[in-house]
Amino acid sequence: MLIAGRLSWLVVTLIFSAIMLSILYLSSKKIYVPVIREHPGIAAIKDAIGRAAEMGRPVSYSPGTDTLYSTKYAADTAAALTILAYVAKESARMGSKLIVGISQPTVLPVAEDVVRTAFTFEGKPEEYVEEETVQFYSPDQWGFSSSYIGMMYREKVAANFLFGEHAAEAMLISENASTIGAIQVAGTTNVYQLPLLLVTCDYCLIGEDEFAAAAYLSPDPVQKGIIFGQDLAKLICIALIVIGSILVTFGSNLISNLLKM
Amino acid sequence: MSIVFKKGTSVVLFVVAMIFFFDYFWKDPTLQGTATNLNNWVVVIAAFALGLGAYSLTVRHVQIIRKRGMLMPYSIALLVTMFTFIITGLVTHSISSPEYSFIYNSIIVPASQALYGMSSFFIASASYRALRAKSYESLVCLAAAMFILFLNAPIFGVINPILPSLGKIVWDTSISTGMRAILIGIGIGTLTTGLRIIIGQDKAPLGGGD
Amino acid sequence: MTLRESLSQNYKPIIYFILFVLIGFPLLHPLGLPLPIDQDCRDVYNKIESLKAGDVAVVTQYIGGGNRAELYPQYKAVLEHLLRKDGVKIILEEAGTESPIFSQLVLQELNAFKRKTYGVDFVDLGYIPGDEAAIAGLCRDLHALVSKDYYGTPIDQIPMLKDVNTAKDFTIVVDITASADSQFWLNQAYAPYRTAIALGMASAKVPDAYAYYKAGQIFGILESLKGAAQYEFLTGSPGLAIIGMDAQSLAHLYIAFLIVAGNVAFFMGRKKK
Amino acid sequence: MTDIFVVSIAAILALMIYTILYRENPAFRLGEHILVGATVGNAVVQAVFQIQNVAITKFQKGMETGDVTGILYIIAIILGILLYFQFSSKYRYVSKISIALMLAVGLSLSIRGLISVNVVGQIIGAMQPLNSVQNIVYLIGVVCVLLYFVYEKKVSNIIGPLPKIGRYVLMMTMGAYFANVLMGRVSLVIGTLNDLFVAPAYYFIPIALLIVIADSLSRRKIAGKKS
Repeated sequence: MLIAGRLSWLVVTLIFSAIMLSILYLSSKKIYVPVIREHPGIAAIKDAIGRAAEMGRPVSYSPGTDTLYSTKYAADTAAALTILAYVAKESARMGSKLIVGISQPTVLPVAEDVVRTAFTFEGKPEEYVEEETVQFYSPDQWGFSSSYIGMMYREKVAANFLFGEHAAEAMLISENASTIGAIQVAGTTNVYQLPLLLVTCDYCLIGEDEFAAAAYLSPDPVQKGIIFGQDLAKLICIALIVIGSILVTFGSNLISNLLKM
Repeated sequence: MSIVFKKGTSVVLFVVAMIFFFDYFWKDPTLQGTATNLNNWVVVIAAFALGLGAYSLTVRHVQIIRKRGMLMPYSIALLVTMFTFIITGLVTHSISSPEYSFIYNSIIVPASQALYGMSSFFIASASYRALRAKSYESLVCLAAAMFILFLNAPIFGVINPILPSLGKIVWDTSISTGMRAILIGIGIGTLTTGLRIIIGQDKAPLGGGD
Repeated sequence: MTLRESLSQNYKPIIYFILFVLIGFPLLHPLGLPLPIDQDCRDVYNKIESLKAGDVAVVTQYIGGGNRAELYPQYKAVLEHLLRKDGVKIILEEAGTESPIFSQLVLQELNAFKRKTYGVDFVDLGYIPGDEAAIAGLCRDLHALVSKDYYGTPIDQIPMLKDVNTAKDFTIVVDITASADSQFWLNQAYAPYRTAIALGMASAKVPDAYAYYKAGQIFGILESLKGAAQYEFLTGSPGLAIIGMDAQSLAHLYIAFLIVAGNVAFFMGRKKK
Repeated sequence: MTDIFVVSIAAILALMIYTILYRENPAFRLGEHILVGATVGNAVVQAVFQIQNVAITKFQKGMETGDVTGILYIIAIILGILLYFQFSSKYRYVSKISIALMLAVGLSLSIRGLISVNVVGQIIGAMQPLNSVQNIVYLIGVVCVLLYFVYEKKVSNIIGPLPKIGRYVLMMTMGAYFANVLMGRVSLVIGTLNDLFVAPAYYFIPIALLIVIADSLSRRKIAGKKS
């Protein structure tokens, strides 16, 4: 039996998924390959790693303080791990030392694998030091942030990346990193921390920018097509809002009633 | 053997996701029961994962102590505190026993509160360092911040009653506009990322290549 | 290295130290800066002031270590006001595992057990696990969900709860929280039963609450420490929040000054170049 | 007596943590390591209880009463143990089954919640009658910010300058939120200071300040000699 009030969810999810998957199919068959603009955040990441390599100082990365199974930020953590793969590859290629600080134990094995694989891929498996390249701190946000800050000071990091979900500790980490003089690129979907990161970091991926950046980093260029699906879904939302507002002005609650079904 | 597990991983990812999707809109006791079970299991698996973390942390600090590095005394302090907590917890067999509450309240509570509160100091330095009118965009950002300060602190209303009402206007117009759009975007982005992982296009969140 | 050079490189500790003094000083020597009252706070006060004997007020909270400084003064101020109203029945409920400690603390600090009779004028239901499901249960059938109060007394033996069954019987609900459970009360109590709800929020969540207030779904908001201070002022029992407000005012003034100073330094630096 | 002890330890620890505002130093380092040890220890204790009181107890009860839900907890325990294949470079793929399960649960629950709350809920919330200037401005604002997040080149060419407006709206929202956080965070400092302004805790404040001042003076001297 269909649960009341969930029909709209089902329809929206189905339509959006169908759009995204069909665009993906079209682009993988080379029938229609959308042109996606390179995200400025990705260039910012590259520049920061390059500068760290020039200065001979390490790069630090945090994939967030939430778990893989978080009911709100799972995708955020996943995107952070995809971006970690890129950062690991770039820093191995450019020859700067990478330190990954981990808060959640469930993220630890994945992050270790990601970095190990990336280093092997770049032909530098010896650069990966067990328990040293990927460091576990504490599942508690304050335990984690104090350790991360301490690490940044002691290692004198030149670039710091904060992706994934960060709660109130984000500001602590980013402002301390700026004291050290590190270039920072951050991204989160936690809307309460976004303003703080936007002000304190050199470059900030706002909300879905992070997801788009993760998709953009797929090794196979045609698969970036899914980002266009994301755009189309957004355009549908805009259409719904505009039509809905016009209808409401004339006294009809049609759209909002449909969405409440 | 390995191929079974590798295929199994993708199957688990897809099937479990489908169970949760169907459970959301379709009322069925078996489905609901399965979803609840899976959800409960995940918490147990995560509890096991902590062993990995604690192991990694212990190994790193034991290495530091072995090498007699600069951080040796601190690593000793870390391990001692960690084992004090573990032993107290396991011996008293409760996290609400007086002994456990004592160490919890005298170490974790004040240190966490101190760190949390410290962010107000960082807001101060960030306001000085980063809220600068380098472009029109940052000018808008800075002006909005200023007006909200006028709104929130009673003293500005005393200086000039217009200041808080200006703040109120900025507040009313800005606060839900931008956030609403960001939230919609995040919802759609989550779907994109989720789909990419569930259909097996993005393998990094599982640990990368084979 | 001259003093000037070292200052321009290492200015942060000075900024921090001044802020530390500005926050610390008013705590030791309250300045008594004036405090205008917001309408959403006055609405909460007026509604509670208008309660009559026999009305039921549910005060629920999700106070924990991190948000204690903001929310606890609100909780205390609201309860102080409710305890003054004769014949109003107060039901306390907690949504977080740590929260019951704060209910016990506030009852002790307000001397509630001597001023009123437990079980007749007020009751503490304790922590009810289950998030939205728990609130739904509480609103649908209180007696079915809760069997014992915080002290282990069976609910059926508590006289004041005899006629209280569903959210229809709650005259007002005051939810003091920093988490999403304010939304739960709107879904479970306001939507089906039109129970009057007020929210006491931590500052990060005030925007959410404000949207509900504008839509008329809640009758008032206590906005962070500011709301608590205003409420203390309205009830005429000054406490921690009012003293804290002096520190707030100075801190905000200081930040505004820093923003201006930062920009002056920026433009001066550019001119030199 | 124990009260004085707790207050003192708490005050010293809080002050040690606060010294990071001055610079990274041994006091902060000690506080940092103690906090990490304590929080990890705390997490381990809770995890042990989780496994013991939830998984194992329910499994045992299930075995006694034949309750399937209880018996099935054995799967969770096995999956948890599988995680430890992480240590073997040869059989590491085994642990990925458990990770896939966690990820699948997290992602599907996020999609469930975020599509209904963030997308559907916010669209409903955004629809307001266009009968006042404020509401019209509001609608334009929401649409422009949404358009700011468009990445496809052809679409961006069509919508022209709208994303730029969106960017300005976004910056305004961010500035407003940034300033709004301040009040909450200052309240927390007030909380900490209230704990510090209690005997015997306040004796430690001047001591801490003196140490910091002495250190900064000595560092200036060293720096002066070097230059």
